[in-house]
Amino acid sequence: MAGRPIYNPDSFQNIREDGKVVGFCFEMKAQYYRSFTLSILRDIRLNVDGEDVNRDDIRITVNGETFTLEETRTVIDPEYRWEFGEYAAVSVRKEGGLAQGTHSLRGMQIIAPSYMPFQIEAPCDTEFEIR
Amino acid sequence: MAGRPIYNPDSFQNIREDGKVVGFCFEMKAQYYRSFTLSILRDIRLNVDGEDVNRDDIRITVNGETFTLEETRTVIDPEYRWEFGEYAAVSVRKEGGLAQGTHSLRGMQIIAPSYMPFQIEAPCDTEFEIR
Amino acid sequence: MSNIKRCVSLYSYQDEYYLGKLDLEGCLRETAKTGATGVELLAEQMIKRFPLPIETEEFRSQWFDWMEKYNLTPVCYDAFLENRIYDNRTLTLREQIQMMKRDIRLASLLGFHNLRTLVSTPMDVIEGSMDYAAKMDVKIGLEVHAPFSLNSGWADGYMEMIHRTGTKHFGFIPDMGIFCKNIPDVVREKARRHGASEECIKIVDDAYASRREKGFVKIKYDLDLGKANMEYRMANGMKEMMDAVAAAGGGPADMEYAGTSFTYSWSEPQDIIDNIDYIFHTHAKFYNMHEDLQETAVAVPEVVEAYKKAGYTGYLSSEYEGGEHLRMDLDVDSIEQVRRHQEALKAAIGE
Amino acid sequence: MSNIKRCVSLYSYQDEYYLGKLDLEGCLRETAKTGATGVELLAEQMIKRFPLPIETEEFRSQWFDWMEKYNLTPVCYDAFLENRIYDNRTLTLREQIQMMKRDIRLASLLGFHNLRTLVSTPMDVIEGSMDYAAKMDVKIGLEVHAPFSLNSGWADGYMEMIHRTGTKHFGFIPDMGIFCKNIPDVVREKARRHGASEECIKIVDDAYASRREKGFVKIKYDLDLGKANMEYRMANGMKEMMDAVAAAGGGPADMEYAGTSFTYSWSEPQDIIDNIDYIFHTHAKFYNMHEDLQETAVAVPEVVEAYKKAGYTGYLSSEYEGGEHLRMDLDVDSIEQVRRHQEALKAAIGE
Ligand SMILES: [Mn+2]
Ligand SMILES: [Mn+2]
Repeated sequence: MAGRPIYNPDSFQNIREDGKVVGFCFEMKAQYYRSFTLSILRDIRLNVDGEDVNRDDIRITVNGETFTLEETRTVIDPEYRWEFGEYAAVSVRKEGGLAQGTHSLRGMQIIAPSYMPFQIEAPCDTEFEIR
Repeated sequence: MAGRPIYNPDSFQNIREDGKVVGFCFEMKAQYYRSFTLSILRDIRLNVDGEDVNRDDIRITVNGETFTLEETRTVIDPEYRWEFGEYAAVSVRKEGGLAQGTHSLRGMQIIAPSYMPFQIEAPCDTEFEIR
Repeated sequence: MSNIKRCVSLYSYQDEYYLGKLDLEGCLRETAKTGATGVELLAEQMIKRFPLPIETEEFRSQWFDWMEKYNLTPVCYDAFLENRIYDNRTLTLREQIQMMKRDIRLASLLGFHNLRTLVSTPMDVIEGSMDYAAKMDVKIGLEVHAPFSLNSGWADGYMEMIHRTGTKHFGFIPDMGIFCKNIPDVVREKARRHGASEECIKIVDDAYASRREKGFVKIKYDLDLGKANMEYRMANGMKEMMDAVAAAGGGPADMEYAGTSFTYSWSEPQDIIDNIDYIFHTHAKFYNMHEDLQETAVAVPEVVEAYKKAGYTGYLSSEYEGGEHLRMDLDVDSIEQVRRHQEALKAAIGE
Repeated sequence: MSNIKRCVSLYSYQDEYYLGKLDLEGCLRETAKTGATGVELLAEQMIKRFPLPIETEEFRSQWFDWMEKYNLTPVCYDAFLENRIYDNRTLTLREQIQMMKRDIRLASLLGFHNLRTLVSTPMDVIEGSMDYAAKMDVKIGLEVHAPFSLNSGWADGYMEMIHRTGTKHFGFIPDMGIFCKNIPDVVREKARRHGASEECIKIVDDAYASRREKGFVKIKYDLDLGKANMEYRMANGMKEMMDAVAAAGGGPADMEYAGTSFTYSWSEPQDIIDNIDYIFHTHAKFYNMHEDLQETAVAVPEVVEAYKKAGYTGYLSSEYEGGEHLRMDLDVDSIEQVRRHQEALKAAIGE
């Protein structure tokens, strides 16, 4: 076995709005041992095919609600905890989306549980396919 | 009568810490018709004797707890509402404080009740005495 | 004989409360003295550490003791949906519905069966709370506050929802500020104290009279209230009026008077009769009651007459809003103002 | 005969839960299968929309049905005081006490009489919650987790508070990770898989052995946990060891192994006997149980012996923490690990 899965391999896809491709998205699980409020998700860093994704272009969707990483700072409602073992959808605004074929993703989840003297950085690297 | 009082006239004083004067403070009432969480207090602007006070030097104390204006952004706890008709203490970090004598204060409270299409700016000007 | 009842919104006593002359019980005592039997509360105004006390048996028992002592009925709870409580986002629909349900529950805990909500409350939030409101026996009333009005494109959106859902737990709370024959005299007097010229005042007053005569162009439904309000002002001739004031050499006090004039409006009292099935409660807004019991701006007798014709059996709730035009320069006597207003209501109702 | 009882912390099953192989009931079922009679819960791990369900009759009735069905007793509720829930400030003392009381109440609602709190919990928050804990019949236990230890300057601060207040509702929850004879084999194996050299591994293992032999310099009490931890590491020879690893050409895997080695520590089992009056509950931390029921790092028999000598009547709660060293590369079988650990505890207790 190649280790515990982080990403939903079937989830990688471009996002279409009004017939135009405006970005791409995927589902991932939080790399911590419990759920947490989005307010302590201090960052998601993404690098696709060697190129850093702009933080402002990233959205996270939990329980049907989509937030920018700036907005998550005040999200403490139980409805929007990133549940342990559950996928959250991460989307990236990018005109034209990604080309068909294989891509490499270097991801990092950064959370700050209050009792830790430092932030926890969980690297989440993968290859994925856009069909 | 000269209008409804906003400031506690007896509250203006310099602040001493470890034998040194590190700033000044006073008490004022919120100029709205109900209490509100400090999170919607979007700004306090102060100009003393013609000089603008740096926003970072301002603190507000409610129910025994002191916050910077950056910190108030996430203060929604009922313990720290600025109660209608109650004084909050406003303090300003300023080495040496203010000289004895009369000073003029141009103040502005800015709050953003969610149902208003604009922020409410309440001018609060006064003269005061440091003894 | 009419079954219209009288209520006082404790909002009216805000100046005395601010100064520490009245506390919550004091406001209830003054309410009772006017002969009103209903009370309307802004919990966030007079209950400290909101909402914690309402969650306690101790406060609630005190509250109901007061109701009994002063022979008052809890009539309307004024809620403020603080859906932008953080400066970095608007609360999600679920968060807003949860806040609305909290307020419904708090209202119910204090014995209120009406909850006032503001025009900024998204329709989805109202719909999402209606079942809960029904369960808690609380009616959500949307305040129809100037410059909004009944019988308008804005109100039609809500009417559609009422008919589509068949709800009995959502309706309107007209604020009588929508029945201003002219700009309140306290506003005009304030402008004079602050240096407005008679010429400019006349331009503004004439423009109001002309709007009233031609009929106000009504405000549209728009989630962007600022935009809707600006369009409303422009459609009602604000620019022309401001230009005339400027041409007449208007200074800050003139400009303020001119701008403020657009926060008052006139609707036909017939609107009450047309919509009576959806009116559960009423803010009897007023600005200045003279010793002879005349309100010079709000058409009290005409509007009460419409309520009587319509067979209204709810409360008219005195909501004094003149203090804000006095308190910068003068003393405010809300207690006397409310007393006079209640007398005027009593006479108009014909008790 | 000993009265020591056995418990499982559901934390142990996190890998199966993450993969969807076990849900909350599944974890309880597996716990029961091991012969344990107690259960320890991280509500924020396995109760979705925390804390909402705990506030509902429906969930609580389900929970107690499960307790009966699987013959389990709620033993310890693991709380996380999220006092930096916003990134722009630390919650005020009152906000923190309120959060602590919330957790105490939630624990109590689910039948727990012990609540685990973390070393980052300010003393004032504990003191401010103690009366409420007493009222709710919940004991607050401070987890003594490596690199902290009993019989230390750090623990003395809490002892002073216990004696000053005379509280019976605050004490310690030792985590057996403080009784590591050496670095867990799963950690060493991971380092090897990731390319660590035998030479560097030996440097790190020898350094650990030397610390154990000389006795660990204990960590101090400091509100700045990061600072206290760094001082602790330096006082225990981290720099010298890191230099040696670097001199031996250590790469990332070697460096990681070296750094990680400071998260394990050794205390004398006598510490348990000395502090037994203040120990209500215990995390029986383990990293890898072999088929022959040997844990190569944690001194299970020696520590259990100390508990027996001390006359402990609480629970030893299996807390499996080996999965994190496997899951990047290998399958994790927490169910089998916990089963073996419970067998080992049973044998050590002498049931
Ligand atoms: Mn009103
Ligand atoms: Mn532990």
